[in-house]
Amino acid sequence: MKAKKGLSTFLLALGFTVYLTVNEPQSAYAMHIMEGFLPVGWAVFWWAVFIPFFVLGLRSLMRITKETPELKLMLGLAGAFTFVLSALKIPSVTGSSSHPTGTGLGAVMFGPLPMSVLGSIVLLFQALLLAHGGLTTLGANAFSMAVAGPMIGYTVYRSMIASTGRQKLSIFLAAALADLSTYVVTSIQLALAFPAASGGIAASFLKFAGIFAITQIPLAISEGLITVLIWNWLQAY
Amino acid sequence: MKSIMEALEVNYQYPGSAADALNGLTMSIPEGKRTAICGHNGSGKSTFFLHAVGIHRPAAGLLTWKGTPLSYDRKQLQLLRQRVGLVFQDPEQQLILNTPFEDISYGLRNARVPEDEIRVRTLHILDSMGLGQLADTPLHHLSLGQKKRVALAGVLVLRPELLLLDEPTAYLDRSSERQLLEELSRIHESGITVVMATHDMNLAYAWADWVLVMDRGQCVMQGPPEEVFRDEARLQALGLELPLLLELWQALPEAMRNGVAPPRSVEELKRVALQFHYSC
Amino acid sequence: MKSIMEALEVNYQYPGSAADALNGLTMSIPEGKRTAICGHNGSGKSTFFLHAVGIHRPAAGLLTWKGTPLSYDRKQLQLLRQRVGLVFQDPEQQLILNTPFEDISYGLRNARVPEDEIRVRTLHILDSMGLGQLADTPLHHLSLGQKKRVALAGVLVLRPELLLLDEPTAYLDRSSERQLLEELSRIHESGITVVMATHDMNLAYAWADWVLVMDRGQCVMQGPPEEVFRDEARLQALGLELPLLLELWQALPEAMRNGVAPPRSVEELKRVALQFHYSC
Amino acid sequence: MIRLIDTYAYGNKLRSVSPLWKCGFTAAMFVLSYMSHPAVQLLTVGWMCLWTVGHARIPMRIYAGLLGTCFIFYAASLPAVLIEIAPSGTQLPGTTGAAFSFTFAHWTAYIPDSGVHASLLLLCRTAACVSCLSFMMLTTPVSELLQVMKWLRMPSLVIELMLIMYRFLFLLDTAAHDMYTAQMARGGHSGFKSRLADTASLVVRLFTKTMQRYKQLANGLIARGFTDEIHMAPYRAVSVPARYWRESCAGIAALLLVELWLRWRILL
Repeated sequence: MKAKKGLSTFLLALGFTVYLTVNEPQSAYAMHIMEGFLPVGWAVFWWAVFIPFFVLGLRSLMRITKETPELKLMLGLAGAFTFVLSALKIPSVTGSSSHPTGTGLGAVMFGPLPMSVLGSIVLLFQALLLAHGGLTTLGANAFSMAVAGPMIGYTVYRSMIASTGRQKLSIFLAAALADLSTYVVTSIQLALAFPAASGGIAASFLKFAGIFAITQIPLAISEGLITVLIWNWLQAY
Repeated sequence: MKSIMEALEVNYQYPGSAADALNGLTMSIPEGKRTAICGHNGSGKSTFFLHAVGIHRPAAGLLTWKGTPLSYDRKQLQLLRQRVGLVFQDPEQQLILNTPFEDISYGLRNARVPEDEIRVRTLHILDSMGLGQLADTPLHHLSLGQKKRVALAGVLVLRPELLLLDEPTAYLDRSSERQLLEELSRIHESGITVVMATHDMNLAYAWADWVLVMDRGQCVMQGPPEEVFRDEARLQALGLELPLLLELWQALPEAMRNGVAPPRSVEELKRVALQFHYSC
Repeated sequence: MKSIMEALEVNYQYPGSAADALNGLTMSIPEGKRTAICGHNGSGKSTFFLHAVGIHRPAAGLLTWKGTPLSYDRKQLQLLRQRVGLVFQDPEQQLILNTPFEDISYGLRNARVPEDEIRVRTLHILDSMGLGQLADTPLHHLSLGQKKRVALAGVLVLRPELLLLDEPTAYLDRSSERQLLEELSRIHESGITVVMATHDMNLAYAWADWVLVMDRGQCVMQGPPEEVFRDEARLQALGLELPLLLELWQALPEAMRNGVAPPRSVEELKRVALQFHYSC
Repeated sequence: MIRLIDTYAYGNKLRSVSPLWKCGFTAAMFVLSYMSHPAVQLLTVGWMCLWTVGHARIPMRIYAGLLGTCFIFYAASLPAVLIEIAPSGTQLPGTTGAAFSFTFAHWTAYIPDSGVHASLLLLCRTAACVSCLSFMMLTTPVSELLQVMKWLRMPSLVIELMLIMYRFLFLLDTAAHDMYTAQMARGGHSGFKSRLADTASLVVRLFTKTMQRYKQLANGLIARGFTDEIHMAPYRAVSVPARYWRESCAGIAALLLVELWLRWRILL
């Protein structure tokens, strides 16, 4: 009993330490679900959900690269660019730095379907070269970051442009919401896999969102602001 | 000789690399001189420069500015980076904004100079470096030589006391090179200590009045150029070459060289040859 | 003199640019020689090279390969690109696969060479260029000089008849430069016509047996180096400089130079000086 | 930072062993890790460590550091897995004796035994899986993984995109890092506003550079005969030393036996 108490106190202390320093650049990558974390059923489920989007994206890319093969080179470079972007430290209101997802900008620039392919390859490279995320959890991570984020970003951008016509505001919201929704989806994925004993999935979602999505709000705002600045500059060229 | 910046037993390793980039580097930059730091790629020249502006912090040892150890708190660093200007080898790395005018004002804005003054100082430096015409040309329309001058102007506009240049003439054609060196002479005459890192021994020989040779993260030779380049065997052991001019000079008949200091430029050589011709 | 490739009144403009990149260029590359194309950045050297491999098509005028006008249909282009090898200034631009071994075989695979032969030829060229040790090292671990040699090997393995090199020594340190030039001499001796574009007049003077000078998209001077570099006034008007060696030579006393052809290398110069010394 | 794992992947002692074999081995170990009991999972961790540190000669310091960063995620999500929150006074589910509880304004936060238990099980499984993944990424370079993917009939477009991305990752990363350094040297990134602007301008510069690279690469490859596809070198089968075959088979068999024994005991 005593040992158990000691153990849980230790686990808790460990958790809180990381929780409080979650804005540090190193831990920013911790936002991808780690290797082996999801129960096997959920890991397979998210792969199954992700693959159709990947295939759709791939088919659209195959169409355009068949006509102009050089576009492959462009897409490859755009992917490398996205990788570097996702490894970049960005300023946050709290003073420390973290990484942007860059998916909002990517989705607006290249469209959401190509991003599902490029984004998932970026995630694979992050798993292989940086040990962030994992292979069994790649389906889940790719769904939240390469499918849900870009889709939401793109939809927000389109509908905002159509309804208000205010470019900057649309870009800001697209980028910020793409970033934020990525982590909301991550929280949902975790909540589904680890429902709380009291309150079930909903309670669990609140707990995970408290860790992975609430902390992301200032970063999502920063990413939105930066993306607006980037957009202005790109327009000026 | 007073030193403006000094490295004392500095060690540094890049993260993820096994080799030492600086390996007990002890080296002094004399104030008011034109110093050339020679050495291969990878001998630690650029790493030293990044230490000098406080971007890297020594793992062991320390750097001093006019005798005072560098402080790494935010305010002091900001001040140091105004006093020490670093011009990178590749202007593409350094130029950030869209036009020379905007880019040159970048450092001033970081230093919180009032906007009016920024404008005046930027225009002034553009003029004095002959970039006035190009002030609003997008940077990607400029030639490499012009970009290098913009990068230099962006550093000079902060009125540094020490100017560090990493391979300033690399990739330049001869006429741009000459223009840049003339600029550097003017800068030096205005009282700024100028240091360049280069692996071009011809350049170091023709330009510097103080030469430091680096190898594997250490300073292995130092002195005025006549002295350093006299030690041919040592230089060759380090894999460096003699300046062409000096090599040629040594190939000339003894009678001609007798009692004359080796020339530092083609013009000087011509003069010596002419004198010899008459005396013949 | 037989020409292997010729440009006749070629005009070309880059899309979105007002100035002509090539402006009625008429120029002939002599077969079997070592040709240097000199000129400033922007004089049209690289644009000509991109025409020579059929990537750009002239807006007016035409190019010929051994007297036959280039054809731009797919098959013929593929054939042309096997005959004419182009090595770009920046090796990152043309290296694509992960290791020297894989990358060098890339062009062979495009040319539909059988896999067995690909293997043999790739291993052979790796060996002959001293890259055997590096065959399986990833490209991003190589130094610039090594990457340049891999890029060259990737082109040579196709056994081109004409080898075009754009600024081959740019960014290289002196020892890598020397190594590369030795390689080029071997290649030339094996019967390949070698052409390099450079703005380094020292290099052109020391290496070429035929010099073409380009300016604003035209060929303005041509001939053997002794001849081209004799016209000092014209070169200066073009903003080009005399090779340092030649300048030094001209600084020497008349008595010493009398009746001797200007030296092409430091060694030659030393020899002349020594001879003079004895004859004195 | 992105060079660290990559450098070991090219320089380790198992580099010359067939990538296909290494991937197959890792895949088998993944399945075993997912399906087995905690005890077997912990044995797996030890055994994979032996392969990575012992056979492949990856320095222990690097290996430990790598596993450490992986577990930041585990530690970060621990509070959510451990702590249960329920209205005070209700019957707290899943607990016989809560090891820890805290009541605030009608809500009680507590750590049920089941939570501790679940998080320990999770720890064992993630540790086993992470050690399998790190074995693969520290011993097999990405370029060889691409060969394996080709062998597995991955669509060639995906492989080509990965190839180009991998080729230019390092280049663009260096460019971004150099620009960041230059901004710092010129007094940039001081204060929130300037950091936002500096980051944005860096991204824009990097983007224009990327597009320049694209044009250059297109010319470079066309000059080398590129028409529609980037042909990779064919997969070359490499033999696997008999010793590794023996050792891996014996190890997997032993782990399976332990697992079966555990299951059998539980059945009894």
